[in-house]
Amino acid sequence: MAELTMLEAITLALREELARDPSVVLIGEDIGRKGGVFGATRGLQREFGELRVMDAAIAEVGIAGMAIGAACAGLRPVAEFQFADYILPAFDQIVNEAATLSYRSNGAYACPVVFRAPCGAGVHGGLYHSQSVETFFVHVPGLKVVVPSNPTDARGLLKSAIRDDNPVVFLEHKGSYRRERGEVPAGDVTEPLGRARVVREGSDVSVVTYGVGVRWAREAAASLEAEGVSAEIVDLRTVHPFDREAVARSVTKTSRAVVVHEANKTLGAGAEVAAFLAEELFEALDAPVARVAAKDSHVPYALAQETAIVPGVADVVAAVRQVVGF
Amino acid sequence: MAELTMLEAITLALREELARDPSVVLIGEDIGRKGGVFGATRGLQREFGELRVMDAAIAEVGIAGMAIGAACAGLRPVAEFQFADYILPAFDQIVNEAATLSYRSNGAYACPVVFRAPCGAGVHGGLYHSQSVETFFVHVPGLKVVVPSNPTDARGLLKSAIRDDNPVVFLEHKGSYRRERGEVPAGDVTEPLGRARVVREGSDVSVVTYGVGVRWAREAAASLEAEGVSAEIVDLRTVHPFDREAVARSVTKTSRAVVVHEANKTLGAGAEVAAFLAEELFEALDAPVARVAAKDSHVPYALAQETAIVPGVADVVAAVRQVVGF
Amino acid sequence: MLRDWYRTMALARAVDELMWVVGAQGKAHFILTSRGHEAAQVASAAALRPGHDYVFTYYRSMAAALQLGVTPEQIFLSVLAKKDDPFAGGRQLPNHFSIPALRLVSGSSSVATHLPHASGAGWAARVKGEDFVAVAYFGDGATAKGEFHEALTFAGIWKLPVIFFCENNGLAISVPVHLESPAPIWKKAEGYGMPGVRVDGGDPAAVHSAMAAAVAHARSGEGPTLIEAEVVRLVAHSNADDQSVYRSAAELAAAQALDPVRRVRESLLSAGVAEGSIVEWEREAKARAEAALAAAEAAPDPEASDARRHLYFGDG
Amino acid sequence: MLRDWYRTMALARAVDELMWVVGAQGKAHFILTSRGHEAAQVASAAALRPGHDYVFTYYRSMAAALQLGVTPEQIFLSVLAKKDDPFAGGRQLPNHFSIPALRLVSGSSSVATHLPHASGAGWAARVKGEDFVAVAYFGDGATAKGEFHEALTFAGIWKLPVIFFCENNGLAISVPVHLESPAPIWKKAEGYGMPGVRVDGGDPAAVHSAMAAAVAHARSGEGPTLIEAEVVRLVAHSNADDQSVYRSAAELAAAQALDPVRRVRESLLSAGVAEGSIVEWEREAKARAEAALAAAEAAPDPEASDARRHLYFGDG
Ligand SMILES: Cc1ncc(C[n+]2csc(CCOP(=O)(O)OP(=O)(O)O)c2C)c(N)n1
Ligand SMILES: Cc1ncc(C[n+]2csc(CCOP(=O)(O)OP(=O)(O)O)c2C)c(N)n1
Ligand SMILES: [Mg+2]
Ligand SMILES: [Mg+2]
Repeated sequence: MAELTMLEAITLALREELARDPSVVLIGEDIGRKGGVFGATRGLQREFGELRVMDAAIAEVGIAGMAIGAACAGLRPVAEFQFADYILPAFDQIVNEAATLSYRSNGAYACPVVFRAPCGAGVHGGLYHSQSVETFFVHVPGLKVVVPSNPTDARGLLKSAIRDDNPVVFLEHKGSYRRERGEVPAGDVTEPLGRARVVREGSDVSVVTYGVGVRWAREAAASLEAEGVSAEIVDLRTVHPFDREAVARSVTKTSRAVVVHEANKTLGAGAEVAAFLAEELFEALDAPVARVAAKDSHVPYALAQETAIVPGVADVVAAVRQVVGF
Repeated sequence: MAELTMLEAITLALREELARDPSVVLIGEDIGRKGGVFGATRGLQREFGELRVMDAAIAEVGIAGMAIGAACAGLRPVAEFQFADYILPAFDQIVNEAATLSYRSNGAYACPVVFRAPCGAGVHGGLYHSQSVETFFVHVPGLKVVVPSNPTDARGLLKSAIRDDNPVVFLEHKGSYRRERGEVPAGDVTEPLGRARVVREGSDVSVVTYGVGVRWAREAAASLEAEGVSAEIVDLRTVHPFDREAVARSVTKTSRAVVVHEANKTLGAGAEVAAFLAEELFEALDAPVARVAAKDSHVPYALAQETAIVPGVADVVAAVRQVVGF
Repeated sequence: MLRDWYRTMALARAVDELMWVVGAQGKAHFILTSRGHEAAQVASAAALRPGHDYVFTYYRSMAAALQLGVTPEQIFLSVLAKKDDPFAGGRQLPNHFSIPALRLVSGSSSVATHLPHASGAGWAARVKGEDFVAVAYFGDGATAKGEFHEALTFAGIWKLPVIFFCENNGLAISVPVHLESPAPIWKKAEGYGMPGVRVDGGDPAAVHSAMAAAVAHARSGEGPTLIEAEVVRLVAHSNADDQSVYRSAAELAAAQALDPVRRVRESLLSAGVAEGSIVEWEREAKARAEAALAAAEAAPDPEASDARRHLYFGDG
Repeated sequence: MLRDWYRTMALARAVDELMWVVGAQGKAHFILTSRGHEAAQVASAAALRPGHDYVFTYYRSMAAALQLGVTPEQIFLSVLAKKDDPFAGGRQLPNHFSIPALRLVSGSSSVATHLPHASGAGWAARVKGEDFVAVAYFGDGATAKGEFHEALTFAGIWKLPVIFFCENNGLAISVPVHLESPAPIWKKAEGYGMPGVRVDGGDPAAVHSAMAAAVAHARSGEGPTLIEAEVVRLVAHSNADDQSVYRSAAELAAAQALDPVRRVRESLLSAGVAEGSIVEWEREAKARAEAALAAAEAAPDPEASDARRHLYFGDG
């Protein structure tokens, strides 16, 4: 099939699932006539109608609640939050309502809802168009959190998320929307939730990451290669529950680990990976687990300051050097 | 001064600050005529009037927002959420509004608001009267998170939180309200935010904890003493930003660490402590960092099941034995 | 019809009174009650098609649940947090009604969070082209929450088949309704472009006709309705609450004077129903409640080993 | 009075047009606009006491900000995210107005979250026994959010001195107002027990008298008011938006026909003001905007080393 950007792959996944299953519906602000502020839903309202691709009022609690209630009545809604920063008003609905439905009904009710949101910085959007919010959902039992790093995964994981009977928070790095392009397989191909993928084999250090961090890791690994450092890259893909076996397998092999994400460091998702390694792989580790993350700050608008807060390739290279040189 | 329960110490702190500073106000559901569902504000509306001790409508977003706006106009509000489980509707106001105000106004506006809530399980309240929510706030720059373990700290820390110019999430374990009693010093005594306290000296292992975990740690340490194991207990008191120096000092001394809290394990506050130790004290550690926490679940109502999810003294003892025996 | 309703109300009252006894005995930890709301709940639920219409109840909806087909046995299994509690397997507080076959949807304990869920179910009806309606039951205090606003906003914009049924008992735990809403609740409807109706919640006939009209309106595609039923709370908010702190004896007496069970009983008498048969129905109700409790007490408790079951749907 | 308002409107328009040029040149990344809202903003802000009343603006409030005492220099410092941007030191998107001396309170970029803040400031006025009022400016789309409901609920219950000023331009980015609110916005006021007023946002005199009445009402302790000003959005939502996708040429032409700057200009002419002086004011406005831009361009950028400053108040 043709080469697609990650954004096009997401639109494709939504169109395919809408066409495949009449119970799939979309709801979100500006997703209809405008096709979404990033264009992820472009053309879908014309194709599937305004009831199945609903232009929502600015009411995130209601958007999440409508999706949850519709799921209780047999639909499989995909709710789009215009920016991950604006998923926070719906936090209570996602955490106290969606995440608990199966458990509190003793398994009688499923909650097949996908909560999609563009996340991440690097597009110069300031405090409210740059956030990484995965931590808030990774702590919550009953939720799944997915962050794709490339078009094939974005399409395959989104299709799986829509078909999953559990609430899934699906975070798409807006910086990857057009930058990430690649061949997307023909046919109804899905990618499994909960499975990491080793996107680069290596022997000296395991770089555990997801989303935009995968690109940083790839670029870092390429330049480290020149220094004779062989880095293995584990793309978690599903950040919660994450693939502990895959991470353990890689770190057992390399005995060194660097955890990379764009979210703030303190209690970022990397803290769980590092704590897991410190707890379960203590003897396998030949060096401290390093974390590459944002510098515990809100993301400022001014370019020089944004750059000072958000990590990148150079930080990954530095962390790997430090861990390998330990 | 007389011996007080933790609940009485909190009421005392609120009364003292209301009397001391006319800009201090309280807002919350049932805090006036009823004096709060746990009685933390009993008598205060009669003493200070219904404008300064406001019985709020059931509107947590509005309660948090009213407090933030009042702070912008010169008040020092203390907002009570009836249960920590019900602070989640206000998550956006606390994270996107309160936590960012100083930063986004370039230091021009302070946000002196305390967000109080009774947290924790063990009172047989089911999914919505048992939650530990600290993780959600520990990941957020600009917020402070305080969890007292005893009456003296509860009073002293709450007074400091009210006088602090930053938003403070103040979580009170409802199981400690009446169980924890102790002498509270006379006079206007405060306790500093951001400082941990070694509540028990020991040489073999550092138990890093806060809130109700401190009681579990004390009881565990007492029985471990009999086995010849000397446990040091570090009460973080302020969970965010936490006292890294104090934790490092203790673990450097004991070279073993067990992190204890009631919150769920995955990305609980203990994950950051463990990751910090794995990163910064790698060489000092003689054993893996163990975590004692809830078993990644919602808290069920049925007693047998609640007990199966929430940790306790026995879990701390087991974790210490394992770490010391490593 | 009024006779059947009365029998359900009497059953709800008998179960309710027994619940408090069980609570006082320490056999149940948490007690929630519908006492004073029975007429409004039974007569409104009687206008629905059980198993066809989606119903989102709240912790006070026990009488509505009985009318919709929930049994006293099931209620006591939840009160005692038993393994076979059909609503939650003992995970939830009592009276969080959930039975898929009745399209009774599990609710959390959070006030008003289920209102947008009802709007979502209404959306599903329109997407599927089916004629079920969705109903949300909630209290006066719930009307202050953003969820109330956003739920009615979506329902009003898209003319969704939803009935928002507010049981106004004048209190949110201790907070009086004038500190919860700055205006009469039924008047909020106009701001959402939907009909708003206020009825005497102690008058089953009035409640039923208001609800039947709203259901017909919704089923025929004309959109949502907000109904405010004026009811009384005859006891404390829950067994954890001491209402004497904030409610005067006079207030309580005034509420007692409006006890819907007694009011309906009197109208039956004045309608010529023989007191003997009423007393017989009441005896039956009590007997049924006691038998239900006995059955539930004999049932097994949940197993600790199942504590994490169903965290994810279909995981066991 | 109308003359002064027109001069401020012309200044706002000049700054606005220059902002878009700067954006097109790539010197500024993000452009937000008040074009079409100027009359409503200037005439309403003119009814306030700057530095005494608390004002919670939104990203479209540039004309109101100018009326309240913000300067074009300050605006361009924020547009260019300069170190001396008085609102945010370059941390925030442009036009997030914040100046303590003017009691202009920093806002986030989230829709409607500042409405409860205005209610909170109104609460502070009552606690302190001072006679300042609080104003929240927001759009039609903001009225769907729970914050709108909870803010008006608290203000209504406690009769807080707050004015909720809604600038209804018929759009929330691409979503038309009939998909944002099921009823006319001003009609929502009754559900909160407060007066609701609708005014022609292109008629400064009408806006000013409505606002002056609301301010007097609030200052004298009679409580809040909801004002809906009908305005037009003359350009795209922001420079990131392509409105041609969802807005027809006819729609745009209809909006242009209601351009408040031209409307006020015409009424000045018909009131006998010499065109020459109007042209002179417009020239001054352009010159002032250009001088402000030049000054801002010469100003220093924020330092990377300050990126984490003020995360906590008073930390440096
Ligand atoms: C979001 C939220 N906040 C607070 C509570 C605590 N709470 C439980 S019931 C209740 C009062 C509800 O009053 P109302 O809606 O009038 O219902 P009623 O009990 O009077 O029928 C409160 C405040 C809650 N359950 N959820
Ligand atoms: C909570 C939240 N959700 C979504 C957005 C994205 N957004 C920014 S402006 C806007 C439209 C606002 O429309 P309206 O309130 O009518 O104001 P207008 O721009 O038309 O003046 C949206 C959806 C946001 N900023 N905040
Ligand atoms: Mg009530
Ligand atoms: Mg608008």
